[in-house]
Amino acid sequence: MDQINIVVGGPAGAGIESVAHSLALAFTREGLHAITSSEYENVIRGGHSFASVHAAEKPVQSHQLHYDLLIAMDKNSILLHKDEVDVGGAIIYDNEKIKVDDIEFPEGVVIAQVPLARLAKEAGLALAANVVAVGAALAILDWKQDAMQSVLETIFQRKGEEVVEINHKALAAGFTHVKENITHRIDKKLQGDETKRFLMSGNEAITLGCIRAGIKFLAAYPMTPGSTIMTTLAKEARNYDVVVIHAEDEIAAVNMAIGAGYAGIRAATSTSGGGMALMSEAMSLAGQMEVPVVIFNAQRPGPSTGLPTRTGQADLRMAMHSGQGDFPRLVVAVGDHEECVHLTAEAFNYAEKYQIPVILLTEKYLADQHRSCEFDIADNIAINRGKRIDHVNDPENFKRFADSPDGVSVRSVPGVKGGEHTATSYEHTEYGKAEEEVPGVALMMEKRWRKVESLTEALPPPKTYGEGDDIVVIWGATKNPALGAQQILHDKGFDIKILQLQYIHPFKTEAVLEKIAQRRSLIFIEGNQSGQLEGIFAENTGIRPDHSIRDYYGRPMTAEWIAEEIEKYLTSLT
Amino acid sequence: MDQINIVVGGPAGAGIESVAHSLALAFTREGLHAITSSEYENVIRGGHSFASVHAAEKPVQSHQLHYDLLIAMDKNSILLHKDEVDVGGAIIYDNEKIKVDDIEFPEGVVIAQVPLARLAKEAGLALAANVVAVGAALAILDWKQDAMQSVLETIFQRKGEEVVEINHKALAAGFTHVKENITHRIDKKLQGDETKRFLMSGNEAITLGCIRAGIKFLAAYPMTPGSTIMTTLAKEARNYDVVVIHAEDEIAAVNMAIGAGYAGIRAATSTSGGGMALMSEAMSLAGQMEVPVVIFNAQRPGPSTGLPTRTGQADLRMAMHSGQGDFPRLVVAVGDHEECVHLTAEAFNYAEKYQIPVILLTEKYLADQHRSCEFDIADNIAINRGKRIDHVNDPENFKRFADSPDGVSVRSVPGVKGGEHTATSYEHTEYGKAEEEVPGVALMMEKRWRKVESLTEALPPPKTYGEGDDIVVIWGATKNPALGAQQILHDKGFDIKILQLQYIHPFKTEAVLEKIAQRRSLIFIEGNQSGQLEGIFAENTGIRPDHSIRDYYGRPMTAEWIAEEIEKYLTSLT
Amino acid sequence: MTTPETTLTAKDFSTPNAPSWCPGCGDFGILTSLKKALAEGGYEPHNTVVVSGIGCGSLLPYWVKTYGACTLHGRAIPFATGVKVANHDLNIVVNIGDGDGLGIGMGHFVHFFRRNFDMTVICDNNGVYGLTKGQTSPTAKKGTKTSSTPFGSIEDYVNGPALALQMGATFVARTYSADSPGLTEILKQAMAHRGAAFVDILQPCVTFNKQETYEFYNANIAKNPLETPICETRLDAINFCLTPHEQIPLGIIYKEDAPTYEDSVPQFAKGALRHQDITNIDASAFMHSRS
Amino acid sequence: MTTPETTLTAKDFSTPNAPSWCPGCGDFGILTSLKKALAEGGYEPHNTVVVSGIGCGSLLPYWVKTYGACTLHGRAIPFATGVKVANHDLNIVVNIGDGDGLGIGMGHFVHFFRRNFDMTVICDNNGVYGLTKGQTSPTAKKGTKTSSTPFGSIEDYVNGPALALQMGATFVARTYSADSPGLTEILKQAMAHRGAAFVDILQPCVTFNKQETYEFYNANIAKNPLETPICETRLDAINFCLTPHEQIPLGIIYKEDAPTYEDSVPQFAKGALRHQDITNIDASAFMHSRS
Ligand SMILES: Cc1ncc(C[n+]2csc(CCOP(=O)(O)OP(=O)(O)O)c2C)c(N)n1
Ligand SMILES: Cc1ncc(C[n+]2csc(CCOP(=O)(O)OP(=O)(O)O)c2C)c(N)n1
Ligand code: SF4
Ligand code: SF4
Ligand SMILES: [Mg+2]
Ligand SMILES: [Mg+2]
Repeated sequence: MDQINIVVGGPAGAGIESVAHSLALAFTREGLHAITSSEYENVIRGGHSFASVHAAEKPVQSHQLHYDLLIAMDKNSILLHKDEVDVGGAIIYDNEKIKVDDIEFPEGVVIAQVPLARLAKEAGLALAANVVAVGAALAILDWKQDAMQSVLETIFQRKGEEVVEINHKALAAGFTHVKENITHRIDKKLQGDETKRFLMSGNEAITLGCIRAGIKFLAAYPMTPGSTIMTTLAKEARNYDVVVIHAEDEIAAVNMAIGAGYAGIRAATSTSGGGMALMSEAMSLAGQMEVPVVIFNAQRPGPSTGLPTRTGQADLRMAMHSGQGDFPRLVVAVGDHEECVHLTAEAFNYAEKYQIPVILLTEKYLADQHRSCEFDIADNIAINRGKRIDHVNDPENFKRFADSPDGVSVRSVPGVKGGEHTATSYEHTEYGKAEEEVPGVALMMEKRWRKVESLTEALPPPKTYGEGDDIVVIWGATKNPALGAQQILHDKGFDIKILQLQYIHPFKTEAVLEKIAQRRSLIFIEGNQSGQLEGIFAENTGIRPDHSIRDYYGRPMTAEWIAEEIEKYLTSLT
Repeated sequence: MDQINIVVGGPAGAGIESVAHSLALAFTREGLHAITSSEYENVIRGGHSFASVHAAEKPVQSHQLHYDLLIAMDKNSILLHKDEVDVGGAIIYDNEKIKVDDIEFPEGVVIAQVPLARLAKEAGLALAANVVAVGAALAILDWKQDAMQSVLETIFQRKGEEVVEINHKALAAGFTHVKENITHRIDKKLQGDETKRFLMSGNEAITLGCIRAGIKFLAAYPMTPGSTIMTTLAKEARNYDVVVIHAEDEIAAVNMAIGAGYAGIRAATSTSGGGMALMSEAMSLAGQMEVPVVIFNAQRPGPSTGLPTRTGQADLRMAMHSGQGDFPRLVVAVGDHEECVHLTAEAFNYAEKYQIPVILLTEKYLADQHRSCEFDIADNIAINRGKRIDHVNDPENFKRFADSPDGVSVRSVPGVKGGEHTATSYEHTEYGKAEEEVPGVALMMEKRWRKVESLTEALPPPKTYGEGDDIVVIWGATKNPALGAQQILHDKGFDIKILQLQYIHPFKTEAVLEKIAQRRSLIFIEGNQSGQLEGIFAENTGIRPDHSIRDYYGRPMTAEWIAEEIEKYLTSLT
Repeated sequence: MTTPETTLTAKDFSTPNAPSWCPGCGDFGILTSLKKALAEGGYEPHNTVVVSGIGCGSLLPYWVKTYGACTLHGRAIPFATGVKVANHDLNIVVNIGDGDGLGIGMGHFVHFFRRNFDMTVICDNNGVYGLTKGQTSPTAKKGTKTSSTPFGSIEDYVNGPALALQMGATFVARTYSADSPGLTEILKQAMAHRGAAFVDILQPCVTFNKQETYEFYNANIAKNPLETPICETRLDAINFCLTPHEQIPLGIIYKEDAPTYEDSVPQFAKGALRHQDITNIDASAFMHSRS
Repeated sequence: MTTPETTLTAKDFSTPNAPSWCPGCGDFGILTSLKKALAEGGYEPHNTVVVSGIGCGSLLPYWVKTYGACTLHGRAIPFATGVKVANHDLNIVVNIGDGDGLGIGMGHFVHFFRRNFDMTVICDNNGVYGLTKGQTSPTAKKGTKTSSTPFGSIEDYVNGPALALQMGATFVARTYSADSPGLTEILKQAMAHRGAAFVDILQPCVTFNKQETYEFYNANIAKNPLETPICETRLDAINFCLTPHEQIPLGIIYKEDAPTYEDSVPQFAKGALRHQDITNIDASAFMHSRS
């Protein structure tokens, strides 16, 4: 499949991500499928960041680390990315700003010198050098300016006609400069279709899932890369009658959400690992009080502050075991944009149906990755609010925590007459009063535990993709790179079966065992050091992997790398 | 082995625990070995609490729930405990206060009517009814008053001669009343030896371990049953030059301790489950910064506030997985008083040697249990402060986080010239500066992980007791009841081997496998609902238990109950 | 607030179980007055929520026949804030302890009053950590000796009313658990007040606080009339709270009409969020704006 | 504090790496003045510890050649307190952000000043959460629009100096990152002060705060002489801070000599705890008292 791959590099603050975003949006408008991927440092300006856009006629599986085109906004970017440009590709840079005498360019790559800064200034805005670069890029790709012009309109319209005008000029300047001075073209012959699509990031997809699920309250405290769930929803607050509170800390945020859940609305909080660590005690509260709440954790690499702007998958065990004591909870991990929407909506359903805390794990790679999406992505979402009542028949005998076969009791919320009760973090009776005696304690402990059983039963079986005797187990955003790897391996004659665990805790042991019953080898790919999913797998099935692939350096895995690693292992088997 | 078993019951605030404590101290002074066990509700006054004393010529393994003597300070206590009195035993109660017409007493038990309140008032202090009861108890046991008189002196001397006098009178009044009015005697023919011993609770033993380990700072926030570590050490602060701060919350407490650890003193914090949940984020900080810190968690049953005054073992997984990301830490669980002292001291050693957070788990049963201890209990404690330096030879090149074969780097602390560096929660270089590039990240991630390997290597193998093909795996304070059960089972012809895991995480897989290599069955006993240790065991060994015994109702297991459960299972095998 | 169909009495707010506090505990007085104030204020059990943290006083929700929640130590305020967001028609009383609300919960206490949600925070101020057996609380005077500070506390005490005032509380009062009429009246006014109210209740802990006993308070309090607040401006009120007085002044220290948080959020204007239909929300605008 | 053998200059407190702040960020001024104040105050690198939380400003320890710690968001104060306990001879500067110290870290901030440990807390007050891309901070004025409050914040802002004063801070000042001499002098005085000092530093965030810019501050500050504090009593100082002023007053607002926490703990009298020998502690008294 032909695919356009562009990378833009430069210091933070130079508009790197907006170049990638606007290109992706332009490709989307032209009926192509685009994704982005970005890497930035923990600084607000300076340092080195880069973002890539990948576009094709069919959905793009995952990003890659070699490109047709490098847009270098500084010298460092040339040095760091020049060898990632494929033969036949090009490097755009500002020849009036960057001296390249000491740089050895790779062979077979065209050096496109474009005076970005000067052209931008001439267009009327020094800051628009990145727009000039986009114009140059389009010309080298032998592409038209139309879609990008409309994208610039969308982006800058709220700043007024004049700003739009200047940006259009900057775009044209870059475009024309290449047309007039550079002959080389990268011709990918991609043809978009007629379907209208839209572009959103993983965190926007989660926000969309929240909106469709009927969220009414999000309380959160900023933490990269989780913050954009809060900020995206905050902007939509008045459109969807949602209240968003930037709380004083994560402990307040999660307790606010739990209070709201207790009082009958769908509420959530979003954060990253350090923030979720602070929510530990409250998770146990929700477990004991049987209050629905959804916690989003966009993972980044730890330990501790770690690598705040990078990606990782090392908070799975924490999600499962934070909070004192044993209590039912659900841990879900999303693999792509569509799952961000749907599993988010399901998270709210499970939270309310089982009256439990649900932790949804995403990760920086997916959280920030933009993707062209179909407009039906948020269709087929059913709302299930569980055992709620708005009228209590026998108030004297209303047992909020009544024992029941599935462990779930009928729930009244403040405002419902006759349903008054105390929800308490202490062990309690079916009525919600303090209980310390063994039979009463046993009744409640076992009632709650029955929810683990009924929930496990209700969860869908794990997903598999493809067939093969070598089974590759993955979770989270490794999904797309792994699917890409599957294709690469297939082309090389290796057929693997991918097993993706979305609902990880509680563990649906029987269903998992069924999926791996026939196998030659079991391979785990994880974005953490200790092999967290491996441990969980072994704990529940007694089966340890035959081979482990782990990447915990903060960068997303590529399909190529995964394919290579798996091929190495499979080759060693034979 | 002959053993005296006394239970005293009554409302909170009636001096129940002090009766048990003073009897245990008196027996200790007479050269016997005593233990106590207590149960109380989450109220300050009223409700039902009870405490028992068990004394014998040899160390008492564990408490039991049947007694020679019941001292009932209210009617409820008669009702709740009368059937726990063995034939030949006696029940002491205040016949002028409690009407017993509607009570059916068990047969073969003597009813000792003692006007406790009146005699106390006559002695000069209405509050001393419990002392009168103690006097009565001693008389029924055909015991002397001497030791108890000296105990009362010890307890009341700081209140003045007069108070001691009154208590002596109250004691004598109960004693004489029985001598004169009740003929029945419980004659256990116990003879103490000449060895001097002392009486301390599990939490006092941890405090003793802290003192011997050279603790200089404890920052804590009260939480039952962890508070007594703080309060015991606070009292000793000036004797051992320790600073104790009652912090504003657990987050402050643990971060204060980590700051102190960074600055070179041995520091700790003590709490229970909910408090430890709040320390989650800071654990990861200590892991990333490589700062030694010790966290004591005296477990009580959750989830959430749960049963604040009861016992349980459900915080093991939380201790292992709290805090974002993967980082080295050590989780230790103590089984008895001697381990409270020694493993506490070792906790500080491991924390400093490996520059990691160490979590020491105890539980309410052990935390509050008093036991007669030998004066050599705190001998043989070696201090190992790890790789510290007080002089830096080459300041320009001082790498605080230098890579090394065992993952441990040489450590300088503020005040040491030339050792200046930044300790940071971000990923960093060997010098402690921010690091985001893959090779640098890999270096540090792998350096730290090497500590897991070297630590695992260094940990002692798990303990076993006895020999047998049926192996019973336990952790924490189940130790003594399990040892008691072993004896009971042996007497019935079943020989079991007990495997106690003290150092649970990291898991010393090879050593564990060796200990269970030869077996017929593997039985786990745990004080939690989900089988946390079972899961850890399976995760690491791939082996799941043949039988699980779990008690999560908040009460300590007895040797009898464990023996019964194991016997049932073993019988089912044959 | 809907008006109750029939007039309720304090009894209608009682639960069958008896409180487990120590005999003589000041918390009994708070419970009694709260039930009275709820009845006299015309509130109904199902439209009232009493949210507490963890502590002796925080057991109170068990014994009030309304909706209630015993949450986490220090977290009553954020939990209650969530309840308010879900249904801002409810009458919400947040019952904090001095350790609970001003120790571990301090961050929430401070930030809460910046928002001016229409809720009433009452503090069982007994100078000790009662439920954990008497350690020093943040409101205990410097030098207090307890098991956690056996050589005397080194910290200055926290002045709850002054702090609430500085952070923007729009109703601040101090009262005494044994002054039943005063306490009841203040609770009524606090609940009727539109905005964030703080009521500091001097509450003798008969078991652990041997300084601030009934005798002490009876001899050292000065009641002010409850018709008008003692101070007219916030700054005066802060000064009043921070200035030492011969006798501890009781009464309504300050009161102010100001827009509530709810007033500033148009999402609330359509009625309680919890009544909104969520079955089929049309999110196409969200998607279109990204196309 | 030991006197340095040779006189050091600000350069001796510099590290080779260049700060990663945005060009023009107010944090540069704070870094420069701090290094100068350390040199001029006669402190030595190895006896100084700069402890920060997480935020833009909190990256500062990386670029001061002393001992340093970038801890957790909001937890610099308790961490630093532990450092002080370990070695109270150290000069400890705690660098908090307004989100860090007055948002998530509020509980610690408040309780810290009740203790009067001899430490200096400085706040990079820029009205935003810089490092997480510009959300509303607790010191942002009501109505502030950022990505977390796109319709304007509803909370009243937090007045750090007033709060520190109310909680017992014994040295409180406000200064401006671009007023290098004033900032340096205040930092020197704050570090020299025996007790808990708080220095609020107005710090322009050139990237995210488009209100409180250099232009704004340059036009709206009023410097007071630094020889004597502006206010003579704590109450006056609180009033001063809470009263609106035409121009934002800079200077030392209040200062007081009072016993420090360390003064009240005899364990410290024998010297820094970290120098005590712990190899063979005799605990027999502990055991004997229980026999
Ligand atoms: C996170 C956490 N830390 C500690 C505790 C233990 N705890 C329970 S109540 C309490 C103090 C109660 O004091 P206060 O709030 O003043 O209420 P009072 O009992 O005096 O009414 C503490 C520390 C807890 N439950 N949770
Ligand atoms: C527990 C936790 N929550 C959230 C974050 C994310 N975070 C990092 S810096 C920051 C805010 C910084 O604001 P401020 O303290 O004002 O410092 P500034 O960047 O403005 O200097 C936040 C929320 C974190 N690191 N840890
Ligand atoms: S301990 Fe004090 S506050 Fe708690 S119930 Fe008893 S008297 Fe009341
Ligand atoms: S974002 Fe603001 S505070 Fe952060 S470095 Fe840039 S200018 Fe400074
Ligand atoms: Mg209290
Ligand atoms: Mg800031």
